[in-house]
Amino acid sequence: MKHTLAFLAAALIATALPAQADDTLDVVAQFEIQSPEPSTTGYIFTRMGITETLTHADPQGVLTPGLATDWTADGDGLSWTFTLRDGVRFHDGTAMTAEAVAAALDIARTKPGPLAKTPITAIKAMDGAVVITLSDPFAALPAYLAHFSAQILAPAAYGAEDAGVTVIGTGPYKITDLAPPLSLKAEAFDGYWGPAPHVPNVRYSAVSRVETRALMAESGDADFVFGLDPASVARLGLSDAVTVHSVAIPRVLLIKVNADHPALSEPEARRALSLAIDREGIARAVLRYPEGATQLFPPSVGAWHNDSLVPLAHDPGKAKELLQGLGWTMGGDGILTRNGERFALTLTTYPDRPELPLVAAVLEQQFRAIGAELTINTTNSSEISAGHADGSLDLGLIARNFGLIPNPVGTILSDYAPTGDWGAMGWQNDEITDLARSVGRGDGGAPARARITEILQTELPIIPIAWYRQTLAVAKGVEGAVIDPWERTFGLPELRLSQ
Amino acid sequence: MTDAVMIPRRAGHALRWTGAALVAASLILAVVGPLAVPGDPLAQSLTKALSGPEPAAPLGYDHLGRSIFHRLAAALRLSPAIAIAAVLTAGLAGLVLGTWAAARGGWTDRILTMLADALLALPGLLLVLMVLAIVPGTAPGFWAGLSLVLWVEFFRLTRAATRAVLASPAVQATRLLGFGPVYVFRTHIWPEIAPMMLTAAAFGTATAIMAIAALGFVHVGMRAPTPELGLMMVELLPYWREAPLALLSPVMATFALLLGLTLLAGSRDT
Amino acid sequence: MNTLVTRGIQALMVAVLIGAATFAMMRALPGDAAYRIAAGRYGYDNVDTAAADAVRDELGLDGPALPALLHWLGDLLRLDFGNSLVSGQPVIAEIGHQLGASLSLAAVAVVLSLIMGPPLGILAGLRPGGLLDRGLLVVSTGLKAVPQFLMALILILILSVQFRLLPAAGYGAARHFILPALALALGLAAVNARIARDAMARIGAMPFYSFAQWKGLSRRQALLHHGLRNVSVPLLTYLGLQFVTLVEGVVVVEAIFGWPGIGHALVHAIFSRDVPMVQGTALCLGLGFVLINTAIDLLTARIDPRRAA
Amino acid sequence: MTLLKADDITVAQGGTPILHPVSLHLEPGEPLVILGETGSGKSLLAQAIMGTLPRDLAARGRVVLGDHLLDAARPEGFRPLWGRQIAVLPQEPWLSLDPLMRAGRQVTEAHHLVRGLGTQDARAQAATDLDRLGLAHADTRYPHELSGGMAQRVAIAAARAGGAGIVIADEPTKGLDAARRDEVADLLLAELARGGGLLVITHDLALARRIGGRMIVLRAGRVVETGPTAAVMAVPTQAYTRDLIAADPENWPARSRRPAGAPVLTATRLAAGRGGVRLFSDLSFDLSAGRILGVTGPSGCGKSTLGDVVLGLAPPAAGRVNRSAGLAPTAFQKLYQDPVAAFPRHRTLGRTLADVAHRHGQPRDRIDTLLPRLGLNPVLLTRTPGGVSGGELQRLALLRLLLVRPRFIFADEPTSRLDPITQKQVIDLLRDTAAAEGCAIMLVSHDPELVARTADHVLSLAPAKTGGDLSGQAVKRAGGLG
Repeated sequence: MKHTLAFLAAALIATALPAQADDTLDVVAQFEIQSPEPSTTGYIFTRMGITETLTHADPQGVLTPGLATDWTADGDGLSWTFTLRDGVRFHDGTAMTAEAVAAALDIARTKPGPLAKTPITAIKAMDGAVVITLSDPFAALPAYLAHFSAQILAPAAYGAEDAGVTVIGTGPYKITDLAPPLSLKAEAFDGYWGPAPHVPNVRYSAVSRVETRALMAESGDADFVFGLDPASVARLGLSDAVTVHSVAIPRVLLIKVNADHPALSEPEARRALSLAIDREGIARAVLRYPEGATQLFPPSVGAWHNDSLVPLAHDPGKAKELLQGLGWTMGGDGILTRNGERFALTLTTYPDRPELPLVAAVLEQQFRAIGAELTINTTNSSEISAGHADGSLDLGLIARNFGLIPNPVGTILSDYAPTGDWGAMGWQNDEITDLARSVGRGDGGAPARARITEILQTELPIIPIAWYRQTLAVAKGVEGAVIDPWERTFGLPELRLSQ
Repeated sequence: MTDAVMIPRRAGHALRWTGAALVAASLILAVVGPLAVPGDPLAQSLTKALSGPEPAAPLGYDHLGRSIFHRLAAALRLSPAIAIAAVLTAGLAGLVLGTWAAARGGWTDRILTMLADALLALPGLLLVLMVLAIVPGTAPGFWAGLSLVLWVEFFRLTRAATRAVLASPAVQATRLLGFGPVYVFRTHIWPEIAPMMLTAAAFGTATAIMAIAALGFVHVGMRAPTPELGLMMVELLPYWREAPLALLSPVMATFALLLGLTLLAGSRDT
Repeated sequence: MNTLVTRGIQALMVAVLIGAATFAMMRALPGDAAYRIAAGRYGYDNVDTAAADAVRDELGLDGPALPALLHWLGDLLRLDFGNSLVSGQPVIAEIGHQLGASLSLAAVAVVLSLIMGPPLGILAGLRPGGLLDRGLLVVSTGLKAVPQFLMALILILILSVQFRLLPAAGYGAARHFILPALALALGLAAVNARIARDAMARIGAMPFYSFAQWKGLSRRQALLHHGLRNVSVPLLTYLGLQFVTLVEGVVVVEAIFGWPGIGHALVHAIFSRDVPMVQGTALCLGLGFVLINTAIDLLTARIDPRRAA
Repeated sequence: MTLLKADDITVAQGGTPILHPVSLHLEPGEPLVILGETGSGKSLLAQAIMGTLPRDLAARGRVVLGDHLLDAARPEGFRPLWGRQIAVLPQEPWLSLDPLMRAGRQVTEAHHLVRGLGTQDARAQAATDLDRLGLAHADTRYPHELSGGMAQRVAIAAARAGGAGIVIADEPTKGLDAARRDEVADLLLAELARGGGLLVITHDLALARRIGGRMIVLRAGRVVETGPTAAVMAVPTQAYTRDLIAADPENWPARSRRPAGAPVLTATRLAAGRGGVRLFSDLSFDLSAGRILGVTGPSGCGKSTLGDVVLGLAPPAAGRVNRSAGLAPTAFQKLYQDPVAAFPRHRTLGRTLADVAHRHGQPRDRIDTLLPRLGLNPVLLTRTPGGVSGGELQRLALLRLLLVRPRFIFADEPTSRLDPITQKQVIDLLRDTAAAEGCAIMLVSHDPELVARTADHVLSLAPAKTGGDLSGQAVKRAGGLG
């Protein structure tokens, strides 16, 4: 009886130590694979190089040819023609025809996502090209088609009610095993139209806990770890087994302000709150970034970054003066009151991004220093848009991604012209709405952009805190890793395994 | 399960006394600590982030420059307070329902037992998670969830012991001598149950503290700024190489408190 | 035969309890379910009121509670668990996939704990109060005081980060089993050892054990022919009860090691208000408990005839 | 030639001797009986000879067994003899069989592992052994499905399977009723007739008389008297032995009839069953103050159920019990077989008695007056039930009843667990109580001798037959054997 137990143990241990396959690249990130449906999980497939869009974007945000070689708009900008690349095959071997592309875009348009907000009226397939007609001119259309929800799948990929059932894309990698929610395996697609990838097999696993991802990078279990928390960036930087990449991206850590709230309706009040924030301290101690945000748009957003703006400063004294000017007087418990109303607000944030609750805790102390009481409500991310819809939100600490569409105008239109779930709230400024629409149509130029950023900097419907940097830890044997600031691709085809 | 058989009395006592000493030590740290070294568990100083111990903060600072000593003291007040509150409610409910089920028998007993068995079949964490989803991250949420989980244990213990006692000749003789149910409870049932209650209570408190910490560790427990053992551990885990003491203090405090409670509960475990 | 009847009732009660609890939970939750599900589907970058409205129409989330509960119980009887609100996949498929991972982890953990725990416990129980017995008491009490997540944390820091022996997380190869299973098994082994030790000490003191030796059997023969079989009964019964602590451990350890198990899915389902998923998973865990305990009841009844009477 | 010779066997606990030097020898064909009350050290003597003393006791002395020379101080040396030279028949054999193994297999196992027979031969040999003991049908039964007597015979077969010559029987009649006692004696004598030696340790005088051979009487760890059993029992030389022999119910004087007082209760056409088995039916009797009704019969015949029915603790299947008018409900009390289980474990006896006195408005000093009457030392009141002897606790239970001035006491096997002398004291006390307090007593016992010499009327119940209708014998006059 006793011997059998010992034998069992030995057998178990023996099977547990096979060598790790070395021709597979292990990619780890926090995004969970919901289902083969492009509108919910498409961003993973584009990042892993399994599916592609008509247009791509280079690191500076300039659109480059993807499945469409070039695109032109006719005179009045109401109809765009995208000429398709020929000789492109889907993973199931079928050729990519204009009809397939039109059908894919039509399906994408009916589902929640950026395309639904564009003034598209019809998409028609011609021979070797696709024509899209608009209800009124929209210069950013090609940028919208670079969004992951506009990825092109084979007709066989869609099941009942156009729900995605299998992922049949055109990308350099073909899925061999899709196991939602946590893992996906793919191998190089020999029939790919572009240059063949160097790494034969890739495996994606979703690890939601940032500590675990950092440990996997450190212990060498993952070759390509995307999205690290500040502390691990510092720790992994020291270890020689891993190289850490960090690049500024068009995502901004900001406070969404409800201007309808009595305490926040005056711009001076919002400016006071902004002055209370020690952006350098937060950036260096909490986020481990070189410097905090001086305005809404980071330099990485190119044209929208306006150097002439007066940078946001940290001056608690001036903040108190501004608030006294608005009639707030210091109460017994160190909190300001005005005609019976205490200066008490709720800051809503979400734990999906690990740094948000940390910054919330810091903001609570820094606002208390100027007499504002903050209670932190860390909950589900949807509470921000729910709070916006029913007006119950006071302050929301969010990480707004301006790179959803390679051209930030899309996000500006949805956030500030005039308000948006993740943008301004209870704040009316007609001038900014007209300017944004003109830039959207393509006729507004640099002066319009400069005026928009100037309004945002003075009116402060949202209070920027820090510009995000995307972090990536790559194992020693992997070369050629480049972070895409627009978070559209992991750049797997360009990677090379040295060992 | 009978009590530890064959553990000589001396060793049994020695273990329980060490257990009591450990629990007392952590409670003293929790209550007297902040009086001896005044400080605010929430006050931050970003410049002092992760720096070593100094007189104002005997255990150094965490990643937001908050004194770990004071956060630990606050955590050692918060978790045990919720745990003890939950154990008291659960104990009371279990005791009353257990005795009632054993005394009444028949349908009352059958229904209560079925309910208890059904609850027993569900993992405690699931129940606590469900209650927490309704009252997210607040102490009453934990208290309600944990009470719902812990009462089953007390109910089963009380019911089994009371049924055995009520069937004994001693109770039959007492009833023949004309004594009422209150006297029967006071002389026969309570002396039999009391020692078990202490053991189950100590064990329940340990389980409750573990549950709160586990939920904190997977980010679904207490909310960010409030100091809580599990949350402190998970926050300080990434800074393991930069400030090992920072991570070690909550780990050691949790281990000491739980070891104390487990020793206090004696080696009886159902 | 009455074990089957009582376990059947328990299973029914578990189903009704889960149905009622999840419905009470879903109806009483703060925040709008449609928003939560939209966040679950589209992620924090793309969730907005339009997405939430689309979800609300698609799933018809409003509507009275009672008919929905009866509807669910009806489906349950037809073993149709419905589809997950977040991923749209049938719940049965989702659970099937996740259950495989969790069960294999739980099985390895149980086997490891049975290899480590009971043999030591029995040896200690043969000489109560001896050196091994006192040592086992200290070690098992110590291990019992370490919550599973802390055990996982310590194992990761030592075995995978410091000495790079084992993967810190991930799923797939057999190497990924060792750390999570060990984190679970140590706690279980500590308790198993105690149970085995107490049972062995109690049986060692029983008249039939000494009579077996007075008949002429050696200590080893007495242990093999009479000791082990008698110890197995309390041990098996306790294993059934341990299923719950095992599941709790799996929920926490999966979250830490990034395992695609049922525990991990359950935590997500609760916080993204995925009602069918929560019900399906909870039911699966509850009925799993009842199933395992029924099997153990039947097994112990075969070993110990007094129980069957 | 002598089978076994033990010289100056002594047993000490932490230095204090609890068994003073005893020497004995066992001759083939001649049984040796060691007689003594609980605590006399008789079991310790046997355990010292077998080498099975608990670890905290130290033994000294030499044991010669065939060509083996053994030192009692080192019990390990005795282990090879177990089963091969010495066969031990333990107390309460139904607890000494592995509950999870069938009876037959436990005998086969001894043949196979100890005697070294092949599995087939061992099974065959076991079958013949059991058949010889009349247990052919019990082969596949589990221990809990065997009666006390059957379990004992399986234990004997298992113990002898190893080929041991000497049989040591430790309290073989404990927990068995009187009817089984003679069967046990015949069983042991039959085993002796097959050769080897027999050593019997008991406090049961009737068993000793039937076994015969030589006898050693022990008291408080010292030998009081030795000699042939018949001679010692007929003409005991020592005072203690005389009391011991006198305590055997067979030697009790017949009871003179008491005048009947007022009727306390009448039972008409009573019938009751348990678990579908009809125990007794249409029993009618009445009980009057000062009289004792004896109820006897084999174990399981429903004696205790009858008492519970009369007390109203259990519902009768048919018939009625009418209590005489004007009697308080607490006038009907019960005395239990195991007094320890009838008292709250954690409270001192003094407090329990005080509660009862307080409850019934009895003056505090009534307890102090009753103590000497029942021969109890007041210091006992400060102890808990666990810290008092069986006899003392039964008398305290009686005291507790007297506090409520009972009119009827149902004594359920009150003395079956006591030693002969203590048993006699308790029975005498019961008789005096009936007379002094003028209350009726229903005495239940499996020992017909005891009931015949104590009760005014004797009611003997036949063994329960499954399903068969069973009419109770008419009430017999005292004096006739039950």
